[in-house]
Amino acid sequence: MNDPDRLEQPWRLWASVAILSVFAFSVLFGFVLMPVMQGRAAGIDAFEAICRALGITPGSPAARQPTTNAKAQPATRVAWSADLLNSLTKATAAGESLAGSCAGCHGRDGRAVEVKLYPDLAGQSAAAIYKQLHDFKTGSRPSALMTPMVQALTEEQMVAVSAHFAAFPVRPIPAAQLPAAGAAIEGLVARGDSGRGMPACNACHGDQSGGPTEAPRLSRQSREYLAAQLRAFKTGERRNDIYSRMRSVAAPLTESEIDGLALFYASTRTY
Amino acid sequence: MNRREASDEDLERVMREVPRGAFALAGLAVGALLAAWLLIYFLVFLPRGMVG
Amino acid sequence: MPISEEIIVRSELRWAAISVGVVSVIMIALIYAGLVHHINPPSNIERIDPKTLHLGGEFTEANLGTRVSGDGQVTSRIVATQFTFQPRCIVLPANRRVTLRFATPDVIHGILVSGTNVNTMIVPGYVSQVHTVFTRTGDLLMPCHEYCGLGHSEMSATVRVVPPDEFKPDAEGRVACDAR
Amino acid sequence: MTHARQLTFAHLWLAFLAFAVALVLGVWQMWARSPLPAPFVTASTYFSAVTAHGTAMAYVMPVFMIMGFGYYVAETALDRPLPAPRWAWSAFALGLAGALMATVTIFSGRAAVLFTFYPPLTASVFFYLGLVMVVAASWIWCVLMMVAMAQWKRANPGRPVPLAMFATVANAVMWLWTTIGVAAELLFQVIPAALGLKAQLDVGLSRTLFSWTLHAIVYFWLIPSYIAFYTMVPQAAGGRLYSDTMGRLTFILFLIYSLPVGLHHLLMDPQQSNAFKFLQVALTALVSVPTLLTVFTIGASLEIAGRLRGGRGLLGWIGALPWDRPLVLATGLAFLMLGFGGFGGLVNMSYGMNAMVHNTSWVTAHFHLIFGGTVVIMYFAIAYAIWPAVTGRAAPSLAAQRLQLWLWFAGMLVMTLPWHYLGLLGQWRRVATFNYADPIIAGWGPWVVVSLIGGVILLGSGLLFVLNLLQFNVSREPHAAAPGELYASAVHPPARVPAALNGFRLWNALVLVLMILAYGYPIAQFFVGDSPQALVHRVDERR
Repeated sequence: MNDPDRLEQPWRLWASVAILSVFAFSVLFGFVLMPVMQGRAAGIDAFEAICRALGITPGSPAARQPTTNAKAQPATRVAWSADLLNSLTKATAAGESLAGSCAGCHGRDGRAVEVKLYPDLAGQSAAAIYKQLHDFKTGSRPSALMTPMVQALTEEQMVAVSAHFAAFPVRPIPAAQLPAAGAAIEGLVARGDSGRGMPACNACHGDQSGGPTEAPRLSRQSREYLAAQLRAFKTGERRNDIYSRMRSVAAPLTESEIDGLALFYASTRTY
Repeated sequence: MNRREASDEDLERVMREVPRGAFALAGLAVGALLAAWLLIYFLVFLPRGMVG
Repeated sequence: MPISEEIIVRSELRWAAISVGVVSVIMIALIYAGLVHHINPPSNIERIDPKTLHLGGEFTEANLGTRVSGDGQVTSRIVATQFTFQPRCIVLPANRRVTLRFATPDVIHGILVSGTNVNTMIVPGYVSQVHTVFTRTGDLLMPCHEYCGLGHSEMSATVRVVPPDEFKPDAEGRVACDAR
Repeated sequence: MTHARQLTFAHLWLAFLAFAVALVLGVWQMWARSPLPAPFVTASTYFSAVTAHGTAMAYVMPVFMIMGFGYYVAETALDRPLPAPRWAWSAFALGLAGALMATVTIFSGRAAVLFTFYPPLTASVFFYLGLVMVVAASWIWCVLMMVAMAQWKRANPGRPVPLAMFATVANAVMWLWTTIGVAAELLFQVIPAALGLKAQLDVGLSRTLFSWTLHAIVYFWLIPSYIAFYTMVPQAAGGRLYSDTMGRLTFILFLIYSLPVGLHHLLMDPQQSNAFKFLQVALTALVSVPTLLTVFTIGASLEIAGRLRGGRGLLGWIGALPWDRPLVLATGLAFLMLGFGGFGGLVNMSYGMNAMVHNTSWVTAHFHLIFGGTVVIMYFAIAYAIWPAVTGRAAPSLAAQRLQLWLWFAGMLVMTLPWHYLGLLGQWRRVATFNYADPIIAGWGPWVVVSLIGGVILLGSGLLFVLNLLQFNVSREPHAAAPGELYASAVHPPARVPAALNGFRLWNALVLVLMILAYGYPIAQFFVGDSPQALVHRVDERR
């Protein structure tokens, strides 16, 4: 009785029996019986039902898969990839030589010559610049000015010019001392408005947001340019934002909020 | 606060009863648990309909 | 010595048998729900590349929302993205089998529809699919219930369940909230 | 003080400090979610606070509590000095440095990814490195616990390891298995992404790896409470442990069944299949067995105590128990909360039924009752029970300790019962604010306020707990009893036990088999074909 080996045997036996029986039960019901019987009711053959239960083929064993003949109608043709994002981090000589043709409006160092009309590119995220160039070119964001400009650019050239301007420092000081935007606007920036389903602007455009890849930085752009873009999103005139991320936010904004937000970002240092 | 060791006779005496009370208590608790689960299952879960 | 160890172990085993019985009742109830009501967790292992989701097929912007296909299947396609649903409102008929299909181009999201068993995670790389039948009509909440970034709290949509006779697809089989 | 006593003192204070901070943040978060206007709320502050609350409560507090308590048990239950105290202090320093690093990163707003990480969101790498350091510290502790038991067995051949130590080592072994999942996720996916070495990662895989950890971690937190139930509570109540064998078996069952069940956290996920979800749900159902065994065994042990104190009748022994003793009172309250929390958990794990409650306040209520209820109230009681031996002074006021425990119980129920109801109505988790203007959400408002009141009671109780421990410093009465008196003997103290109940070799083999069966294919599927990758979204981006 006190022989250790004999004391061990029942433990090993019962532990293994218990575990194997639970496993057998699960396989019988979860892998076979439930999917097969669900499949039979839904008109799916037993083999397919088991494949679906195991995740080898998509779909539920209990329902038909919906079909689609949808045609692609993308809002933008930009698709991010790890390689593309990586190449956008590298400023090259090619970018510098191409940038000459942009300097007439956006400045040699990425600071726009007429801020009310053209955005600053200095310090902008390279992904944001690239996305807009690409959209101008494909017509996702039609522009009488920009679409012809970028038509000749290749993929590599758009990457190079984006990386080039992104490397410049942001405009250092405001052009003129601007009034404060007020607490309500700052609330929209930091908290959003759950009543209107509006996330905080910071959720995408903040410095540490974890938001969409192509979200641009907004600080130091001119009030006029920012307000014009917000209005374009609000009216749907501009619609190259992926899955209406900006249109859905801009739509419920009031006119005075648009001006206030534009003022906020024009006069802020941090975002 | 008397923490003296129980004598063997005391222990033997109570062990004639134990675990009747524990059976009753644990049984009530687990019965209530199962009843509550079944209530949620029949009154909330199934009426909310199929998903899959 | 008080009663023997064997008696103690035997009463413990009897209790263990009762415990196994209790959880067996639960397992049987779950199998019943599976066999009779066809209730499964949503487990549609259907891969889709999140990086090109918006470029092709059923999840491009113009194809989202509710659509009735030629064979009468009602399917609603919804994209969850930082920090909105597209579309933000979908129309579905009551008392009829419907299928919801979700995908995301960016991070993890999730949805539930308040007061129903509709619930799924939305994981980048997969199409999440829920088949259900709505029984109550009215506007139901469909919030994002999984942390997806700083705008998560404001990410919400509406499921508008209408009586079957008010569910009127257009020529292409579409039904949208604002068209009603 | 011996080395082990000093270690216990340092570890527990660190644990309770993190706990107090997390408690304040928790109440503020409930306030933010309520219809009442709360200060400082922005998206960034809220989610940073949630990250800090979860990190402190799930990682820092329990890891240090368990380490500190383990050192105490190793010294007192084995009755020999702790091996390699220098290693133990190094582990403490490592864990402290890691906890501080993570804390600073969170509060600088660069880690708003919550304690469950949610890749492809990635925080600053210092957040993850800090947590890795905390976990690495606990690994050193695991090895020390196993060494202590091995040394004792060598010195006492053929004798059964004392139950408290056996259970502590069971927890150490389980924790080593448990952390494999999250360690793999962090080291191979998230940290390379945070460092910028990877621009994309497989989210399905990362969720599956995290689920490996996510259930067993709860048992890691829970086992010290069970150690108290089996070894300290029968003694405090003046009885005997009903069955030493069942105690061992329970801890073994936790070791083998708490691991291959993590997919029940992914029941609503699209990247795992019905079949494997069902398999793990069946295994999850079995995890309730050791818990139900404990309810019975501890019930019987307390029945012995109650009858020895003159209790009669089928249930009359309950009233005869010494409820004035904090450890006994805490046990009663812990079992009540375990009942509520276990009920919620049974609903959660119920396969398709999970759809009814997934990611609603129901789940929050469930794990607050299990962790905040059963686990933490026993941590309080353990601290009260060992503090006299650790500090060498007698408790100044048992009444204050009882009040604190009652407040904790009341607060927990007031907080979590409305959460269950709101969860069924569809109130979802992890949001900073609700739109109370919505007609459906407006009805939730009063219940949210009730739960906030519960949170305030919990905060009061937590602060009273810290105060009660500080009271030992002003107490002048020296503590007399030897620490060995903490542990109960069994009705039949085991003379010898089979090796299966005195070590973990057989059970480790079974865990391996079960993990291969339960997690083998669910993980392998991500290495078959073209598993989709998602782009990293950096929360600490500097432009």
